[in-house]
Amino acid sequence: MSTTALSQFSIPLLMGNSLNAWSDALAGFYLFGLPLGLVIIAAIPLVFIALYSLTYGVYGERKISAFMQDRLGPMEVGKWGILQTIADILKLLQKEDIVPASADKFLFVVGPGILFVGSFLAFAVLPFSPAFIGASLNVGLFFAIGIVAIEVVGILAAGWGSNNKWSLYGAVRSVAQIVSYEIPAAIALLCGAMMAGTLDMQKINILQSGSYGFAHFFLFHSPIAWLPFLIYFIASLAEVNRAPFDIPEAESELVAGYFTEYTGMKFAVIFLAEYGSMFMVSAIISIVFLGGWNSPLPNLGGVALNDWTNGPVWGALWIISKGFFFIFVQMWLRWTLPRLRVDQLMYLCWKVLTPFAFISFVLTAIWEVYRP
Amino acid sequence: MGLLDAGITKHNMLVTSVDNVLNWARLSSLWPMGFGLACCAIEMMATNASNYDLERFGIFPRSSPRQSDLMIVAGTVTMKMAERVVRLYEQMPEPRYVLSMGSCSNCGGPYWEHGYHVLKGVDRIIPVDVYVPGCPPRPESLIGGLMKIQELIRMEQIGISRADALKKLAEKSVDPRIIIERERTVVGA
Amino acid sequence: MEEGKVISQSLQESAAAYSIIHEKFGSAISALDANETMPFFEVIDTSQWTEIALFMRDHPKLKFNYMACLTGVDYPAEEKLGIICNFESLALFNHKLAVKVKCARDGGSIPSVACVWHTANWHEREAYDMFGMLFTGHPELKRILCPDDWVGYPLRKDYKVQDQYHGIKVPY
Amino acid sequence: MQELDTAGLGSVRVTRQSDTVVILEKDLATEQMVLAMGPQHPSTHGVLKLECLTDGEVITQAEPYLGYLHRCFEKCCENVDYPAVVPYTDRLDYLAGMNSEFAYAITVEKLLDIEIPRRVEFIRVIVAELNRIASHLVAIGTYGIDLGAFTPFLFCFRDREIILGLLEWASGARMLYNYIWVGGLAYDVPADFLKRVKEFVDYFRPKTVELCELLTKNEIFVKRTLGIGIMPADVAINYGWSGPMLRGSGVKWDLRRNDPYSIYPELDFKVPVPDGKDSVIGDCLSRHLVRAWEMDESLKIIEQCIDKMPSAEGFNSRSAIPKRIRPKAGEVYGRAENPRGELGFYIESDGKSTKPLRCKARSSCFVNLSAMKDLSMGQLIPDLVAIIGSIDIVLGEVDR
Amino acid sequence: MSEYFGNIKTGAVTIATGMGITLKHFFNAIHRKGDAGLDDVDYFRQVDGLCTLQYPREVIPTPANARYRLYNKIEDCIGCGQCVRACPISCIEMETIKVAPDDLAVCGKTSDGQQKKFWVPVFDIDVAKCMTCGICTTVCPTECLYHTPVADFSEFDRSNMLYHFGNLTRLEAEAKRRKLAEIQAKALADKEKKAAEAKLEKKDGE
Repeated sequence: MSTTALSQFSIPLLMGNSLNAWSDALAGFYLFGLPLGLVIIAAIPLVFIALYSLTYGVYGERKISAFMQDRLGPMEVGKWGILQTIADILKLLQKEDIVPASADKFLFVVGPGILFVGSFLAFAVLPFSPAFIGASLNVGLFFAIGIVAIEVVGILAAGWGSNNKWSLYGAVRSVAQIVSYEIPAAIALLCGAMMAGTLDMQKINILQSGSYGFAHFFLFHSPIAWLPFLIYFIASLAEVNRAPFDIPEAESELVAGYFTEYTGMKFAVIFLAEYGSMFMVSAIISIVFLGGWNSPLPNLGGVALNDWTNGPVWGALWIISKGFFFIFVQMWLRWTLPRLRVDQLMYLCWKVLTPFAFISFVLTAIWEVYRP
Repeated sequence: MGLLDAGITKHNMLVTSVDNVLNWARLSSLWPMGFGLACCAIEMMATNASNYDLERFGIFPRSSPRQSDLMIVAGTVTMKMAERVVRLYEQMPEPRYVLSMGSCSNCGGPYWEHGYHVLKGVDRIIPVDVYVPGCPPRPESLIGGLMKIQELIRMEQIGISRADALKKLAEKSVDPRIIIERERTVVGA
Repeated sequence: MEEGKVISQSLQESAAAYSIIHEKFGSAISALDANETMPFFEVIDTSQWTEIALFMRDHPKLKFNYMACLTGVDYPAEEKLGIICNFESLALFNHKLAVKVKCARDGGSIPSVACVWHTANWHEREAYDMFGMLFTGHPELKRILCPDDWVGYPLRKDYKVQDQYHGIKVPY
Repeated sequence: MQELDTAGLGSVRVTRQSDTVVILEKDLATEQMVLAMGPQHPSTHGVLKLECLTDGEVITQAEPYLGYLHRCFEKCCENVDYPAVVPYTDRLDYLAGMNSEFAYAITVEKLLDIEIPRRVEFIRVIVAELNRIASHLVAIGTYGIDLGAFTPFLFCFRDREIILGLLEWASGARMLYNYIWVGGLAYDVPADFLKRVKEFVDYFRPKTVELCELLTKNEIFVKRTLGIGIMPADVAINYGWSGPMLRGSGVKWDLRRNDPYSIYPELDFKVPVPDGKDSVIGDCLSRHLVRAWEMDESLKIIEQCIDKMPSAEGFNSRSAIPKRIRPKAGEVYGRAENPRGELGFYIESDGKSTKPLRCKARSSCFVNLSAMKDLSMGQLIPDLVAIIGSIDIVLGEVDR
Repeated sequence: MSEYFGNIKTGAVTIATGMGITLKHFFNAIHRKGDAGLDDVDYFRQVDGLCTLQYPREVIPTPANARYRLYNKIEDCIGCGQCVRACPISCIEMETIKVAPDDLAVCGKTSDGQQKKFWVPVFDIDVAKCMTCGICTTVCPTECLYHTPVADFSEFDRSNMLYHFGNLTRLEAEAKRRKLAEIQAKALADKEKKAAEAKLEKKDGE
């Protein structure tokens, strides 16, 4: 498989339907005996996300928030401020990189790295199209849930290493929050896994495809599927520290939370990780409940909308736009709502989301067993 | 700017154009520290708010000095506060800029004569790049002052000091008001 | 009080309130200065000030439960410092009274009424900060507006501002 | 009021019910940490410093440190003429310059015993009430920021900008007006001013409803403020609270009604106090609601003033201003209802000089803030932020 | 239990209301409010939408009586010094020289026809200090001192904010001063001479 890699490279574009064709082809691509394809597989989502983070994430957030607040948002840096984020990153690169004298040097430096790795590792198992997945694990969903927990280590390292009281508060709050919200989030995703009967992300997607488009999505699969969907969405907000659960970086309380002391590039990395994980949870929710790369359009008799809008390239488009939609909802929430208090956050997690997650778990199980 | 200062004295094309790009990045994303002291802070907030919207220029306030490039000293600095201002300034990463907003921080303002507890000008403790007069300055004047800082950054180069940049700017002296007037007439016509 | 002069309703009420205090404390307080702008009396026996204050607050017909203001004043001519307190009975009665308490300019002290009205706590600290009179019995008498190591009492009429504060030049 | 010493109890969250302190939560005492909040902190509304002793997230004790904006107002007053004090009073409570000027003007007028033209009174009330709305908008907006909602703040500032525009049109400055002079006004209002103010009132009414729905009614906002920082009425009076703070504790006390000045007795407006239905009386939400209701009342007052306004014919806004202000020897304590409470001026004149012998500003924020230590004890850090926000301090007035 | 579900319900409803409001604003962003000033009749009839003005290009007109930069029309200044006395913060510095009788025509008149009797070699306004209270402008008898609506005049150097409005250069001032001194000396001499003469006459008369 190795010698003919180049020729294989172009085929998947045409052959389309065979699962993971691109990524398998890439994985088999060796140059001078080096597994270059694996590197590319790892890099493509990262590059894509980095681009997205730059152009859509920050810029979009600024613009969306501005429009919601009757403002214009970035205007002067490039046409309509389109280069704003690039300027920000370039500037952050130039800034002096301060490591506070009293900080724990090792933890301080390593924290943002762990954070970044934690949030981007999950991209490996996200199926971006029927023909592309970084690592087609049979426990993909489990991996995605599990790997997010690494972020906690990064946040704790950053907050503790800063040797700043606000950072410490932010870190401790964040750890408590993320660890707690893992539970309802995991249970809610488990409902999805139960409906699918597999943890393989790609298979979860395939199970949701069909000629009726959105009607095959797990969200409409059972009468109570909206409940785990909602629970996971709320829990995912907390997991990525978005409002109204942004208490770890609550500006009015903790200055800037666990990254109060970070400057320059380290700060940019934290920022990037934050926007990266935002997309990650949005992608997971759209894969598990909204069909991932499946087209939501149904075949209407002779007008085979669903067939026309499915395929590797369309798939990538669908999953990205679904992800972006959820990011938009996250921003929308952020610029509307006040922030919860620490104990209310825990109340919401343990006394509202977790019981409801269990209920939805049981109901889904019953539904799956006695499905009419 | 540390190491490079000593080595580079003559500027070739490459350095200059790199400079331009880097300067463009810096001037396009000036993050000020949300550092309100007194009356002027309210005008600063008004400038950040919808009607004037500093975010148009990529300026949006950060509450941590570590992530900010610009300190807007908005309001009266008192003796008790002076040391904190210095400390906050020192916490900011290089390259950093200071904009003194309003009469009080320019020179003590209305309190210069009898205000025993008022610091008579924030430039006594930290270097100030631009002074914005007014009591309090209108949001327009604050934006004008920020644009002056941007002009200053545009003039900076690796290897030359900020004072030299100022001199260079003085040679090239362009009155922002003239630009504003010109732009306005263009838009009007 | 001058006879025959038309006095306002509020002043009459204040005078009535004063007479109750006068009955109790007699010579410890001066006569009422019944002017229209701010009727006041002075506490002559300063040591009784806290008792007068408690009496004013708790007497069922006075109920001066609200201390509006406490002002420190410097009287260089009399070589005295003083405080002026404005009281009223919030939502209960309609009388208002001001009380003046004076003490010596150097090292003088006035009994604190911070335990009677919480308002007095910070106001007395402020008066101490600005004028330098002591308030005996105050829970934590320290400077409030100026830094702790500030020299002098700024609102005294003969105040000269210090030249340097922590290495920063103070005057213009 | 029951005093509570939390020193030996460890990490205790408390709240107050009428007169007693109730322990909400009790935790094991751990190592205490000193947390210096401010003077540069996003939620201290300026340069207040709070030195908190914390046990985890619970604050055992918080001690406010002020003076970071002590601008020597009283010293300046003693060195300038009576009319020249007016610009300094603007800078006391810089969010409500008109109200501060109003308080100072009526105080000196009381000392001078002069009669003010009726139109002047009406214009004064209009501009003061406009400024009250502007000030409450800032209070409500920044309170939203304190609790994490950014958008209401910008909506508030958007509408405030219109008020500033109106006041600038009348007085020539956006924030620090020097408009209400002792004995009159700097200028009469512009020709179309009243018409535009009326239009503003019509424009603003729906905006308050929107603001209410976006922020005040929001469940998260309610949960963050309900039952937090409760202050019983009698303690509040003893602390000398005034304004929306005192009314938030259920005391119907408004100087515009209870110690009437200017033309307020002729106007019909309510003094809103919480009824305990939407909020616990005396908590942060009550104070917030009082501010929100007061904006509606101010709108009413403005409308009435415009209707009753005497004509501008033969009117000179400076006609009653004395050529040289030199009051007879005496003392006066005058006050007015500021957006933040009672702003009083104690002025002493020696009868000879054109400068006041002593001019003391009794600022509402200074007094309101003095209860901070009491309020913050046994609260969580986020609640502390909510409490500071609900006090709505302006450091310029606290430190003077 | 009903409270528990009630809470969840009110939470969901109020959050949905709030989101509805922000979404309404989001879609309203296709409109932009104009840049009319408050003295414009249509001010409150502008559409609801983005209210940002892009400052250097779009500006809300400042009202005519707006007080920003202090300016002295020195041609009209009679050097009375009222402003200097009135300024609460003494940010105006002024120096006057009496005009010699033969210079009165040179010195000229103010625009309302008042004869100027003083040269004003130094009229410095420190706009860095100025608090734009407008007290100085109200006392000015010739209305030559006024605040202009120009607000945007920031400087890199604070010394540039000391505005000089004097109508004489330093050398000219020196000359005028010398001239005045001469005249005064002459007048004094004349006076003395006259006094001496008077004395002499008196003596003579005796």
